[in-house]
Amino acid sequence: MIDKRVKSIAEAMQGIKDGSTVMFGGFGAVGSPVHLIEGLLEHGAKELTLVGNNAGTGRVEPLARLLASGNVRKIICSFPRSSGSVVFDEMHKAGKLELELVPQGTLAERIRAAGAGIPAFYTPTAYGTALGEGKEVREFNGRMYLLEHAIRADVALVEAWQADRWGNLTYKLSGRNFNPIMATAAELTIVQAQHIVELGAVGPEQIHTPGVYVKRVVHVPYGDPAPALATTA
Amino acid sequence: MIDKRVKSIAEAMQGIKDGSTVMFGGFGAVGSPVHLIEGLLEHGAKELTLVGNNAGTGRVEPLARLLASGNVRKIICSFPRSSGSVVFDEMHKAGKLELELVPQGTLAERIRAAGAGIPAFYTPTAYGTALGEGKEVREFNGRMYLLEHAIRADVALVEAWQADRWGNLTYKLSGRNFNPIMATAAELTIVQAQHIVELGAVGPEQIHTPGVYVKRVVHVPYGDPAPALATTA
Amino acid sequence: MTTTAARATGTAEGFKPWTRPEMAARLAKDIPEGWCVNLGIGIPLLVSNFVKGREVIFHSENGIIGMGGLQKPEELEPWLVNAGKQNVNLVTGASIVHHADSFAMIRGGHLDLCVLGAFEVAANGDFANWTTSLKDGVPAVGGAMDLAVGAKRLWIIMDHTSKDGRPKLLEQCALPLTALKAVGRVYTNLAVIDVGPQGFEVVDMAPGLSMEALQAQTGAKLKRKAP
Amino acid sequence: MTTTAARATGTAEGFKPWTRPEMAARLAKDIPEGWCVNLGIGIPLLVSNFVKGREVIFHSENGIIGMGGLQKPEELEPWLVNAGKQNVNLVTGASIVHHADSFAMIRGGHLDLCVLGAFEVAANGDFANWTTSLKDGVPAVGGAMDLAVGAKRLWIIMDHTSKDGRPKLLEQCALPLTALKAVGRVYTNLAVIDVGPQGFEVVDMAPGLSMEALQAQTGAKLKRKAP
Repeated sequence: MIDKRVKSIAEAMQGIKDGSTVMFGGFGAVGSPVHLIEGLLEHGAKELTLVGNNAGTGRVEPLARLLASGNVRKIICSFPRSSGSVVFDEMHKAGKLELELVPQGTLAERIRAAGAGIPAFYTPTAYGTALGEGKEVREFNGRMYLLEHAIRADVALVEAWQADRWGNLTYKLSGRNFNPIMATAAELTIVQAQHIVELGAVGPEQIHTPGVYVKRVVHVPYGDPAPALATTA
Repeated sequence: MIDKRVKSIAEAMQGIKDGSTVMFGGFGAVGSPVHLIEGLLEHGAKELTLVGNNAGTGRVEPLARLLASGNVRKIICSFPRSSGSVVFDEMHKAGKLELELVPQGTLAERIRAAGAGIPAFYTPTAYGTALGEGKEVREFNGRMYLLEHAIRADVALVEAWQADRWGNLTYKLSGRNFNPIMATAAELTIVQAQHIVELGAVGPEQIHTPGVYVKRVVHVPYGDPAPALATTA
Repeated sequence: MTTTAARATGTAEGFKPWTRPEMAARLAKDIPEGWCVNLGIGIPLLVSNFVKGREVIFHSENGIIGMGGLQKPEELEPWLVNAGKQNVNLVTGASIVHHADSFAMIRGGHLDLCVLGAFEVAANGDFANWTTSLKDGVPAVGGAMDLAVGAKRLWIIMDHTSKDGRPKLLEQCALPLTALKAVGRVYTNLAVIDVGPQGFEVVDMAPGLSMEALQAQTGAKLKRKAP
Repeated sequence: MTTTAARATGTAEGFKPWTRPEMAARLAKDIPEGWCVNLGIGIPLLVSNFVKGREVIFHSENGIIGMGGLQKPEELEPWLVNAGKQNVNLVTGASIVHHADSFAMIRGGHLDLCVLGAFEVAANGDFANWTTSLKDGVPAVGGAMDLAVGAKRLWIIMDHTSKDGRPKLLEQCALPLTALKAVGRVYTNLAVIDVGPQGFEVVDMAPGLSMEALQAQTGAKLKRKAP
C-alpha cells in the first residue's frame, strides 16, 4: 500500500542535507508551510539556499527565525522587503545572506520549468532593466527576451488543505499560490496538510496536485493563517 | 453585463479569415469540438493551418470533411496516422496537405508557451532524431536540448463540459486534454459547451479555464462522444 | 508670487488638482465593461471603487481572477488575500489559479489593462516604479516587471510631481527601470497624458489648469493630443 | 537440423520462448509498489494485468494519473480513454490533468518507468519504435519521444527477433531513432537484458535457453550481467 503519511515533522525532515536548495510555498502567511519551515530550523541543515516569494516578517515567525539562525546562505526571492522584514534586512545588509532577486512571474515560471523538464526559456520580463543585466538576450519576432533557467530544488515545503495517503492535494483559495508548482520542482516534496482525507474523497477532476509529485505528508491541522495585514506585494 | 454566449455556430465563426491558424482540442473523439469544426467547414475559410493532436478518422466526421474540402493547407499534429485516417493519408500523399509532425509533449508545451507569453523554450524531446533535424541544439548541464517555438493561433476551437456567461469552463474527465491550453493560445477562443450554467455555479477552485481566455460560447448539448475504438496514440 | 508657481502648487484661484479619488474615477471612466484589469498596490487599487454598474474583472497576480473589495471585519476569510496581502472578497464567477498560471495569464497578454504607480515615466514609455536605488536598502520587485511587459495596456496613476515638486514625467528616467517602452497613458493629479510615438500628448487636464502651467511641472515636452 | 537453428525458432525440446503474458508478467515482477508507470500501446499494456496486490499508479499521457483496466461493456464511460483511445476506468485516487501538465510530468522525470515496444534497440540504449520509414506512408509519433527522454527508466518489451527472424537487438539502429541512449532494459520472449555502460548484459533467460543460442539471435555482443 502506498502511504506517504509520516508521523512527525521531524520524520518529514529526515535526510535533508547541508547545502540543500529548499523551496517553500506561500504568499505572505497564506499557504505558507510554517510548521515545516520550523521543522527545517530544528532539523538543523546549514548552508541552505531558500526559494520563495517572501523573506519573512518580524522575529518570531519560523522563516524569520530560520534566516536569523545563520543556516541560510542565499535566498531566491521576488519580494524580500516588506514593512516587517527586519531579520532579512539585517542579515542582508550585514552581508550574511545573499539575495537573488527575481521578478515574481519569472520566479514562478522558472520553478514550473524545473518541474516540467524545461531547462530554460525566454521571457520578456526584466529585459533592459537592472534585473536583466548579464542575462542572455535574444530577439523573437522583433521583441527582445531574456533567457531564464529552471530553478530545481532538493526539497519543496508545501502547505495543502487536503491530502490523501497517495499525496494527492488540494489547496484552499489563495493558499494555492506557489505550492502546486513547487511540489513539482523538487526531489523531495514534503507537505503539511490541514486535513487528511480518504483516498478517493477528492474527485479526479478536483485534485490540484497529483500525488506522484509528493514524497511525504504530515498532518498539521493548524487552522487559519493570521488575518492579513496590508503590506505590499 | 459580460455575456460571451452566442446563439449559433455560424455566429461563433464570424470573422475567421482565410489563412488563419486554427487549433482544435480533443484526443480522438473525446473533447473534440466537432460542431465547431463542422461550423468552420461551413464558414468556408480557406488556406487554413490546423493544430491538433489527430487528423481525423473516416470520411464522415467533420475534421475528415474539413481536410477533404481542400480548405486546409497545413496541419501541425502529433498523431495524424491512425487506422481510420483515410482522408488525411490521401491528401498528404497527393501533396495537397502539408504536415508538421511534432512530438505530443512538445506540441502541448509549444501551445502552452504561446498562451504564457514564452516565445521559445528548450526540450530534450526529439534531440538526435529525424524530428529534431534542423532545429537549434544547446547543452544544459551536460544534456542536449532542442529549441522549440511557441505555436500561437488566430482561433482555438474548444469543447467544454460546463460554461457560464463569462466563459469560465470545466471539462469532463479525458475531455480535458488539449482544450485548456489551446484556450489560452489564440486571439479568438470559441467554445462549444455541453452545459450552460449560471455564473457562480462552479466554485472558484473548480473552474479549469478562467473566462478571461474565452471570447465566444455556444451551447451544443450533443451528448457523449462515440464509444472509443482502440486505435493508437 | 508668480502665476506659474501658484499653479504649480495648485493653490491658484480657479484651479485645484484632482484628488486621488478623482484621479481614480477619471481612470475608471476609461475602462469599458468586460475588461480584465490588474490594479497595483496603492492609488491604483482605488480604481476598483469607480467601476460600479459595469462588470470589470479584477485580477490579482497571486492567482485570483474576479477579485472583489476588501473584506469587512464580519466577512473574514483569512484564506483570501490580494497582491498587497490584504484580505479581499471574490465576486460571483471568480476563479483561482496557481502562480505560474497567473503569470502566464499576465505575460501571455490576457489582461486588458494593468494600472501601476510610478516614480518616473519617460516620454518614450519607459518607467521606473520598483526601487529608488540599487545601492541603498534592500530591493524588492514583486510582479511589477511581469505586469508591465505582459498586460495589453499599461496605465500609470501617480502625482504629477514628487513631494518636493520635481517633475515625474521626464525625457528619460533616472531611476532603475521597471520596463522599456511600456506605458500607454498616465493619469496624474493634473492631467491625463498619452505616451504617443512622438512623446507625451495631453488628453485632459484638471479644470482651470493651463497648458503652460502643466508644461512647467513636466520634465519633457508636452503637446496636445490630436482630437 | 542444427541445435542453434532449433533454439532460434524456439522449437527445440526443453525450450519454449516466453509468451507475451509471460513476458509481461516477468516485467511486472520488477515493478515495485508505489511506482508511477506509463505503459505504451500493445504488449506493454499487458503489464497492468500482473501487478495485482501491489499499488502501482498507471499514467496515461492524455492526462490520467491512476488509470484502471479496460471498461467492461456495462461500465461504459465514454469520457474516459487511454492513450490508445480505448475506454478505461479510473482507480480510486486517480486524477486528471491537461496535456501540458501531463507531459510536464513525463518530461520532468516524475514517472518511475515507461514501458514501450520497439522495432530495434541498440547496445548503447538508442532505440527505434515510431516509424519504419520516413519516406513511405504517413508518419506519426504521438508521445513516444517525450516518454523515452522523460521517464526515469525506459524498459522495452518486444519479441527478440522480427517476424522474419532478424535480430532486433543491434550494435546500432538502422531505423529512424525515437531517442538516444534511453533504454535501460529490454524484456523479450527469450531474455531480460540490461543496457549497461559496455552494452547488453543478460539478466535472465527463458528456461532451457543457452547463452550461445541467445547470442545467435542477437545483433550485438551479449555478456552475462555480473550478479
